[in-house]
Amino acid sequence: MSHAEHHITPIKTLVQVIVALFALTILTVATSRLDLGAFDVLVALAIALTKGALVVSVFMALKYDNKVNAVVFGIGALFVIVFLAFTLFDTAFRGDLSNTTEGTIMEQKAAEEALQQREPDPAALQFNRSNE
Amino acid sequence: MASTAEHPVHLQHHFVSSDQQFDASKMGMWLFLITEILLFSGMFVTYTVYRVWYPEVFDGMAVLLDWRLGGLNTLVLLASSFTVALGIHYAQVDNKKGLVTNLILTFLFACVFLVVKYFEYSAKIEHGIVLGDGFAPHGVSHGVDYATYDVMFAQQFFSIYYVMTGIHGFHVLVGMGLFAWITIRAMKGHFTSAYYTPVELCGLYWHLVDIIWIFLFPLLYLI
Amino acid sequence: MGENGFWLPEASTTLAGEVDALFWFVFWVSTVIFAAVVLAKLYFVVKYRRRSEKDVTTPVHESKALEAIWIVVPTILVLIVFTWGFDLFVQLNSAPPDSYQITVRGKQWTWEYEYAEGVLTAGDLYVPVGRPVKLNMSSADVLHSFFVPEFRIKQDVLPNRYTSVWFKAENVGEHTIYCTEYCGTAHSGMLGKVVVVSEEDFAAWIQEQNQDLPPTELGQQVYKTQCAVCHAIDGSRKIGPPLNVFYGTERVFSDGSSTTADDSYIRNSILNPSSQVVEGYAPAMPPFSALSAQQVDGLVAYIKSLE
Amino acid sequence: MSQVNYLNHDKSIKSWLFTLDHKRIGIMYLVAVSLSFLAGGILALLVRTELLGPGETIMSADTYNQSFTLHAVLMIFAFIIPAIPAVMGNFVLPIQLGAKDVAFPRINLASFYIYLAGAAIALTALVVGRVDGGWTFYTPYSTSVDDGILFITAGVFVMGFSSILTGLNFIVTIHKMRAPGLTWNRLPLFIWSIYATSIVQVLATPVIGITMVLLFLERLLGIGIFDPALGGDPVLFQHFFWFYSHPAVYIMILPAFGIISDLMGTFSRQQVSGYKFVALSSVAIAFLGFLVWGHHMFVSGQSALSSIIFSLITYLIGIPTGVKVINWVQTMYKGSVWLQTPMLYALMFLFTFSIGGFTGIMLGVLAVDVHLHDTYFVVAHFHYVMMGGNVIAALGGLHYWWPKMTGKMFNETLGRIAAALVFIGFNVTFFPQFILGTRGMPRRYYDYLPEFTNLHVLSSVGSYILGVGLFLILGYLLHSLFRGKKAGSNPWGALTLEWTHTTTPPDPHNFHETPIVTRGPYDYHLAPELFGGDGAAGDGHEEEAEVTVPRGQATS
Repeated sequence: MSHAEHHITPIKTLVQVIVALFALTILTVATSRLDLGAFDVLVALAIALTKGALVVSVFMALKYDNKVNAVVFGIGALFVIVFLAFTLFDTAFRGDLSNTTEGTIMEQKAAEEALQQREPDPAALQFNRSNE
Repeated sequence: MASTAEHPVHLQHHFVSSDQQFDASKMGMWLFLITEILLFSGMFVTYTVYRVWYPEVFDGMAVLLDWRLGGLNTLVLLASSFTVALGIHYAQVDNKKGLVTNLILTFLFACVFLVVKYFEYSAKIEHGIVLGDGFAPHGVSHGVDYATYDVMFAQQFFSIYYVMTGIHGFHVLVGMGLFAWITIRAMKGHFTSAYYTPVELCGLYWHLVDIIWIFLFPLLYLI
Repeated sequence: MGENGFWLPEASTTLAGEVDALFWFVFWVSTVIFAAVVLAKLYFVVKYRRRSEKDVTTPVHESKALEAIWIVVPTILVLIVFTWGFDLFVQLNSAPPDSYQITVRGKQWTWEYEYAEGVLTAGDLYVPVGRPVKLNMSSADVLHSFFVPEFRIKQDVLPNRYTSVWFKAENVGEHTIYCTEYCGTAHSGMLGKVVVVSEEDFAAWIQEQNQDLPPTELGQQVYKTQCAVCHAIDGSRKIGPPLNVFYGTERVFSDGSSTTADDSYIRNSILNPSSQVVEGYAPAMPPFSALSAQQVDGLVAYIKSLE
Repeated sequence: MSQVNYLNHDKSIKSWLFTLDHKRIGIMYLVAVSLSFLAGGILALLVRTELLGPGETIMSADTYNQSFTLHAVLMIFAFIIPAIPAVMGNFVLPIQLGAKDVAFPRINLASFYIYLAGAAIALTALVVGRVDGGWTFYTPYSTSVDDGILFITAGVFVMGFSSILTGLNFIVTIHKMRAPGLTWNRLPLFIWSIYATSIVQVLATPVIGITMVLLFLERLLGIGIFDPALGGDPVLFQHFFWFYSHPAVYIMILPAFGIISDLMGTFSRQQVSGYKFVALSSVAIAFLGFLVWGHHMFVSGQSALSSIIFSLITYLIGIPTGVKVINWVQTMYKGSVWLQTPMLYALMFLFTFSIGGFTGIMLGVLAVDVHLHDTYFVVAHFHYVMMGGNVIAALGGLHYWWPKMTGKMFNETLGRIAAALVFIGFNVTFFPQFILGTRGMPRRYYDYLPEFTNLHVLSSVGSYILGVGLFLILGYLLHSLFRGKKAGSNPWGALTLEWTHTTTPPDPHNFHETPIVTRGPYDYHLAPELFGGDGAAGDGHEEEAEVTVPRGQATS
């Protein structure tokens, strides 16, 4: 029978994976309750990537599948990174040569208004990222 | 050329063998999945750009999303992924009952997910947190004064929230349609260990929907 | 056609000549390679044309050395071009710190300028010769792009964000400013002039701008800079109706209503144009709410004075 | 009594509309994209006529703006993207692979109807409102001007689906459906290029999908992501747009490379020089094409860092492309160059595309681009690549495969006259635009300064010559359907499977028996008897019997 060689994932493996996924979900909620500062994002992403990898490799059986499908998936993931990274080359470095202000006109206006009111609205001040 | 007598019913005329047909379908599905990933990538890029620009807003706004409900939905979707994987396992070992049960369970988990989503949406819409121009948070509930969240760029955050979860929810809806269809076919006994391609493909699709949520949950609700 | 033949217009800033040098380098290298490829092609077509249906060909063994040359030589060439272009690009984007700064606002379909001395004008940009000038630009509505071919400068102008461009004009003269980012009906009419004048003339011009003008003259000035793109004063039809024929007559609007054209009608048309669109015209005019009260009064006086 | 083929085995309308046969789907695509090309072409002629003089010539500014927008939207999304892959890819690819059909015939048919639906939705915009803002849809203009944008974005979104499905289908077909013996090293270069194209279609098109969704919501609800009035960023929109639209340029040009490779090989009766390089560089270009989108944005207000990175990578693409051109020229070396109409287009392509390529290098130079950006120089460059690249190659391919598709030969004399008209008309239209651009004439201008008049008139005159040439082609091709000489199974003496192993027009199932491939696609020295096939040769099967190389382990 031609399908004999299809990989059949044992139920035991599936159960192990779902337990791990549940545990990781609880872990990510737990770590987000702690204040880890800048690491918050990194930890959450690392956990999400682990969970995603588990689903892809075992539930979707990519680990046992034809290599070409893994390549397809890898290329897809790669181009998401390309899209993100190259867009950030711009958005994170705006105005690097032209010396114009980094913030937007709206932000500056909001900051000015907040200052003029003399009764500073904490929210508006907090969100003002113009140079000064 | 092989004679038609050797052709199983499911084998289309332009394929040489069942294996060729199965491999082709599966590769097609993987290609389709990466188009889905890239579709969502646009939203993830938007999210990242605005998060880098306005981190305080994103931190502040995430408070309005209930991590309990989000977490519950994460567990529900993970469970549904598990039942799909089990279903495929049962299809591979010719256990029709196991297959049908798990497909139905998956469908039910998807329903639960959408019901929870509905409560989340309506709780926000009630307080004027809507998609687009109508954005005007107001009212107080559970000790949260929504009006204080009417700050600059809050609208962007919620636009991203609604568009991402909305498109994701749409995929869940499509998935429910697919599972309804293959459940009926499974009940009719269409699938055996020799031919279960539709189950496999729907399963792949469903796992992807799950993976997208695995990323949406921490990005929107937690950090 | 200027010193550059018909390819490029005159180069009028300190950097424009350097940009041209790079342009010509790429141009000539490309032309030589292109000519070689075309000649080789024609030679092969003639030399190896089919003699008979029975022609027999044998495979050609490719020369690895040749293939390598075709990869290495162009790589070196483009790296030269890249580095050169990179260096100039950085210069084009880095205004000297002592630049004279002018605030520029693009809006459908004109350019407005605000000088440090408090002078506000539109349409024509007066700048002193031999002094670096930096324009800090933003848009009031959609994207525009500030382009002066003779200066080899161009920069998109965005709403809600500042972008900048700088130049140091070398000669006294006038050059056209174009908008090069599509911005609607009168995109092609969104022109202006950079008027490069001597330092003394520039100082005098600033002085003059600060004096009061009689309303009709002020109105004429505003008309030329703000309205002339879309409205003629010789009775001809442009994007909007002509201004010299209607005062005191009955105006029929696209919603069927009508009114007599008087002072307040003109005023309303300037500030709230979409409320009364003359029949047969598209509702293309944006509100000119940025005009000062004197400028609006001046325009009304000017339009009344037209025949 | 003529043999049974895909055209005559069932002639009912229904058998066409619901066909799963890749050849018939290809023909239906051919009709649909030709109509789009016709509509887009007429709009182009109207635009050129308006530009005969400054000021109003035949239409108002608003009509003009809508005309160029619609011209671009139709030409790009409804014509040039599907043109070669969906027409010739569909028709030729499975046969060249020795397959009976594409991997997913039903998806193939669906993609055709999705394409029609998308085009119809996009055109609804004309009825409902205006189509304004250019094909780039830059915000905030596009989201502020008119509701027509809702339909255009929805239409482009839907047509994108069609493109994705076509690409997906081809990738799987190429991977899984090759005939025995058809190794990757023996694939015709047309297949390689369609393969590369399909990768781009699958990877890039979803992004235009989400972009259109966001644009749609921006216009409908004001979500504030791209709208600066709400704090959004219009430059972010440009990143989204070009992440698709630059790779989309490769969707348009890569299949053209494939056709040219096949034509150069066939009509030079010689192996395509640097086969492996040409094949793999197509795939490399497809991937690198994703890393350069920002070179459309050097003056958009993006960071200088971005501009510099994008400029550098742009050159990396330029080099393999240039080497390909040299390879094509080199293919004629020691060949036997047969100047039939398809070959004329191939030679024309080498000329026009090279100009497009070199001007592309000029535009990639950061400081020079600042001057040339958004001027007629870009318009000319774009048309030299798109029309001088894609359309010229598509015409070459159409002439090349016309006998196979229809079973009829076109009139060779008229073919050559039309090719000359297209060549002259094309260059007279677009070359003056390079000069206009360097002199500072911006694009998308309804009106212009009097100093530009002469060059504009020249350009318009060129467009009329081009129009005459294209209509002549339409005329003699249609004429050949009814009066054309019957074509033999292999009139050009080509070596790929669609010429050597099937009848003309092909059998409904392509092959009576699965072909077994034993040589490369351009191994002419292994088949000297093939060349100079007679256009009026008889039944394909007899000829095939003579020319097929011995099949060692034939099917049994």
